[in-house]
Amino acid sequence: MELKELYKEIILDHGKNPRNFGKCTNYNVDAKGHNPLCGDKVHIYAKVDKEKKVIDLSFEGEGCAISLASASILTDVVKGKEYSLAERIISDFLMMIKKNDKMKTNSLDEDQVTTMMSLSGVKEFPMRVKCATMAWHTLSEALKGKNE
Amino acid sequence: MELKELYKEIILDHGKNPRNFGKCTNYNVDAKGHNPLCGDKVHIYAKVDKEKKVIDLSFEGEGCAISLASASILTDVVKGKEYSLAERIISDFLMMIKKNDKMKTNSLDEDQVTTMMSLSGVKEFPMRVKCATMAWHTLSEALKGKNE
Amino acid sequence: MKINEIRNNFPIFKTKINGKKLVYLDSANSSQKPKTVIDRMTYFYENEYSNIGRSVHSLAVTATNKFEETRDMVQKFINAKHREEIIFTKGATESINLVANSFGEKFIDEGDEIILTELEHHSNYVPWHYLRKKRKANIKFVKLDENLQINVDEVKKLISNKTKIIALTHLSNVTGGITPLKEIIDLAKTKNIPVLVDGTQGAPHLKLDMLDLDCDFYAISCHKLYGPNGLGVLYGKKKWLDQFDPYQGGGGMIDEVKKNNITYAETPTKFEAGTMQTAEVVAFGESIKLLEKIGLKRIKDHEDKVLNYGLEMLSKDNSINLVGTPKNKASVISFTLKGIHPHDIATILDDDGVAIRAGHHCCQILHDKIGVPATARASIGIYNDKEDIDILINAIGKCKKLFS
Amino acid sequence: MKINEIRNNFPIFKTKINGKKLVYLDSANSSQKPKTVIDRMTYFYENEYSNIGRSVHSLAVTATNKFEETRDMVQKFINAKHREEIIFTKGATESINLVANSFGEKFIDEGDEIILTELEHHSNYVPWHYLRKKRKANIKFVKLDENLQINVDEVKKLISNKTKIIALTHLSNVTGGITPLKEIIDLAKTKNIPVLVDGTQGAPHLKLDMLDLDCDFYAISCHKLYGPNGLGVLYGKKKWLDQFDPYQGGGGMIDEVKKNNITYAETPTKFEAGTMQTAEVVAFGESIKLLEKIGLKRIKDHEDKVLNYGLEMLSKDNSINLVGTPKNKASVISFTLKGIHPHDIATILDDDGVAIRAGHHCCQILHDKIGVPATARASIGIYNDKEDIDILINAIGKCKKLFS
Ligand SMILES: Cc1ncc(COP(=O)(O)O)c(C=O)c1O
Ligand SMILES: Cc1ncc(COP(=O)(O)O)c(C=O)c1O
Repeated sequence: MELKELYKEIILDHGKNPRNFGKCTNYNVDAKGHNPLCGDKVHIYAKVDKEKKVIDLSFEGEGCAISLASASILTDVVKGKEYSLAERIISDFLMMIKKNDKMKTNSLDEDQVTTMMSLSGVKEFPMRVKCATMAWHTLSEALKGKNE
Repeated sequence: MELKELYKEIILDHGKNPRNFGKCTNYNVDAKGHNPLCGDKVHIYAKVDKEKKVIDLSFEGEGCAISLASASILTDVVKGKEYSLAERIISDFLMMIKKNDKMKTNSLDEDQVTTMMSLSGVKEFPMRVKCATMAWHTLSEALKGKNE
Repeated sequence: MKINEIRNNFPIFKTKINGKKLVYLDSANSSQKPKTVIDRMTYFYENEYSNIGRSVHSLAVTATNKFEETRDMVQKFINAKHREEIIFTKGATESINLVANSFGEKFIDEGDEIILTELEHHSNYVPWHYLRKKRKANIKFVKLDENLQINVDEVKKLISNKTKIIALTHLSNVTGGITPLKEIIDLAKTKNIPVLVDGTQGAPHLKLDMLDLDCDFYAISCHKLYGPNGLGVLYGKKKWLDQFDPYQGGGGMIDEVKKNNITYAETPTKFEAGTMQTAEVVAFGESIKLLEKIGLKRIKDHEDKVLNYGLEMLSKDNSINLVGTPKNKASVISFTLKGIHPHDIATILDDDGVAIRAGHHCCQILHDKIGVPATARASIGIYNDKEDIDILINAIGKCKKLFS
Repeated sequence: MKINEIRNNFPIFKTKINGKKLVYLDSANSSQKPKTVIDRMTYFYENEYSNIGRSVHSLAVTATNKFEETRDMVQKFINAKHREEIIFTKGATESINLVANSFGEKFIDEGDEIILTELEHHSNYVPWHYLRKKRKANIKFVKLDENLQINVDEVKKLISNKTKIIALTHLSNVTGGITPLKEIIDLAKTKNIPVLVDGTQGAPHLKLDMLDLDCDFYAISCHKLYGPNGLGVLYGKKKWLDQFDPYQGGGGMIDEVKKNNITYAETPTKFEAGTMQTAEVVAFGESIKLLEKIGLKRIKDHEDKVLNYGLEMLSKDNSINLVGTPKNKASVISFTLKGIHPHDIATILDDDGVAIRAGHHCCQILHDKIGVPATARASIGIYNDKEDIDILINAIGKCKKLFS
């Protein structure tokens, strides 16, 4: 386990300066995630339209660098996407973390894929996997609720 | 641990043909003992008079050879004795079993002392100590109730 | 592994008892431990020890992973649908107490009925007695047939629209009788009555398949399964466990704790309060490995051979009375000997290195029924063989001589 | 035994973590085990294993004797009046659940008050929360002073004529603060209110004397006392235990079992249902022997030196914030580091072989109070020394560099 694989520049940067932090204006979907073992919390806010598109996306939360970076990256990548694409991106991300899979591009630009891939180091730190996935699970639940 | 130290002739005899078995006539004190671990039971019956003497003494019970022999020997030895002497005999017996003490004669005849001593082998069989002492404890409790 | 080599895996058999070879016929009480289990525990304490689930340092990570691996192994071993259906407890006793408590709190009201059998161990009666007292519920006991066996018809007779749960043993620790569980569970299903199986004696001898058996709860003691003591398993269907309130409260089982309220984690976590028996859980994985390596079918076949030989030999002696003669049985033989109390038998047998148990075996209801306060019990594990039976028979002969 | 030789008794320190020496600063979570304890367990399983109290064969006799010897040792170790006041449980969590359950059933009614403190571990809150819900009782939390310490005056303020029990920790697992128990217990005595002490963290560091302390209940986890996991002790005054109904029901704790009623054994037996953790109990005797051999005073002196050195070194760095500054404290240092989350600290420290814990340490009420969801905690055991602190400080430096 190489520590630098976990704490990459890009993660430290997202952790220190999380993107899309706060409540986005006129959000109409929100959901909370919580890890009772360590107290990490995330609250996701999304503005979705009738065409099932995530127009705006943001989060608030407390947690370690990994969990903040992960939520930050999530909001960055999923904002502006349609539900179905958002769900594919989320599920690809979770598969990558769990099963060492390569990320599919899913019409994301290369930069975004690289950013998501930067969280892959967490695989070697099993106790930290939840930090990296909590926000993604939370958004997935929230969209599922809307999608039915 | 020598098995023959435990199952002496005299014990086998008392176990097979317990003395004073049944309810003695006109008993006015009785008390029950019970070992929940093995199910052994003893029920002591005594006829005592105003002079605090155990005029008659008998028992009923279910149990192993050791516990039957022990109750049988108890009734044999204590019958006819005054409370105070009975208590001394019981406490001497219990000390002998627990602490390897020699039995005092306590104005008992030598035969009776030998008979009581025959139960001393039980010391080497800790799980069987309760079998050898239950009846004695039970009578002691019963007399205590009367003595106050 | 050859059957006659199994014994070599158990270090205890090097121990001499009163100078004699140990003939251990008390596995229904607790089984001996193979070297792999003991060594795994030692290795864990010497190299890997840590508390699980709470710290993020390397030792804790390893410990947590190994702990959860055993949960997966147990799930596979008993063929449960979900890993969350496996809860680690202190023993079968705690497993049953947990269900009686959490099921009772939610589903048992005044006048409701709990069906047990006359064959139950105190562990599968006392916790229900608590409920009877707390909730003013009633307990009905299924009557045994003349072979001291549980019979589906007798269960049927007791079922009413007030029956809330049926709790019964898989394999009797006195008669060795195997309960016709499938029939009883099928019957219960038609009335929507959940069934708890006390599998303490079943698990070491019978192949388990929760999906097939379809019981609602199954309780196991690991120390009778060649595993460490102080550990048990409760299998429970997720649909029940999800509804249950937690049992013991403490660290690790919470979701959020505030001054005015507390919410709880999901199953199985909500039932595993406080520091768990990590070393024991990890080592129990080795018990499962051993059993699977030998194969449960081969174990049963082997034990049946020894059992039947034992039954044959004991039956020859008409001063011996066998307690219960169920047709379908395993491992356990209880008996009485004319004129000799079981405690005396046990002490005298011990002199020859033969370890059996004497008493009511925590089945006082059954002993009341048969009208004897105590019986002698020889029970067979994977390490026993016919020679053990020969030594037993010989030692019984000595008893009779001493008392003749 | 020289203090700097103690470490050699713990095999785990041969283990390398990420290629580095193990610096184990997580003893408040669970302590490591000395070789004598591990070996005793192994020896027991390999040579003496049997279930206790039930069989009369030689193995069972030995096991029972050794088991009960440990009870005597615990009695002496904590200076309890009667050996019957020592009950073996699964851990401090079960010990507290037992009291909350059995005391609550008998003595807590609607509107009654239970006094806890803001410092309590979830183990000493969740069981009382159950009672609050079941019995419609109220829980009041003693407010901590500015050092996050429990203060007798604040306890006094909460006592009313509805107060039925006070339950509080001996030593905080977050701040290391030592509760002024004598004063609080004296106060409670004047009002006839029983006091339960959560001694999980107290027992490993402080000399215990139940006769002197005069609390009503004291809960211990053996795995934090250099003993096996899965084992705990409940000390309870006989006058209470005699009045209590039993907790879990099962084998071994009964007096007589009939179809319509059950009576129970005396204490401690009535609280020890089912097969106990025999190997663990026997091996725990070795923990006590070790602690007594070294001497609790010397242990405290040694740990205090390491603790004070740690506090001094950490205080030099003003990006570090110490959580709680009780005057009277032992073993535990919790802290936060500006701009770096405790989980990140723990992961980064682990890379240097330093094992600490990050989180709310099962004290969410306390963390709510101080307004941070998680802290980092280094806790000191008998095997730690100043070099461990140096390595810790160095590793914290690395954290800061990585995040700078
Ligand atoms: C203060 C305190 N109380 C109670 C407990 C619970 O102990 P256990 O998990 O061993 O039951 C702990 C340990 O986590 C503790 O630190
Ligand atoms: C049939 C049966 N049920 C329950 C138990 C209780 O198991 P444990 O003591 O391991 O909790 C036993 C073992 O004594 C048993 O034989």
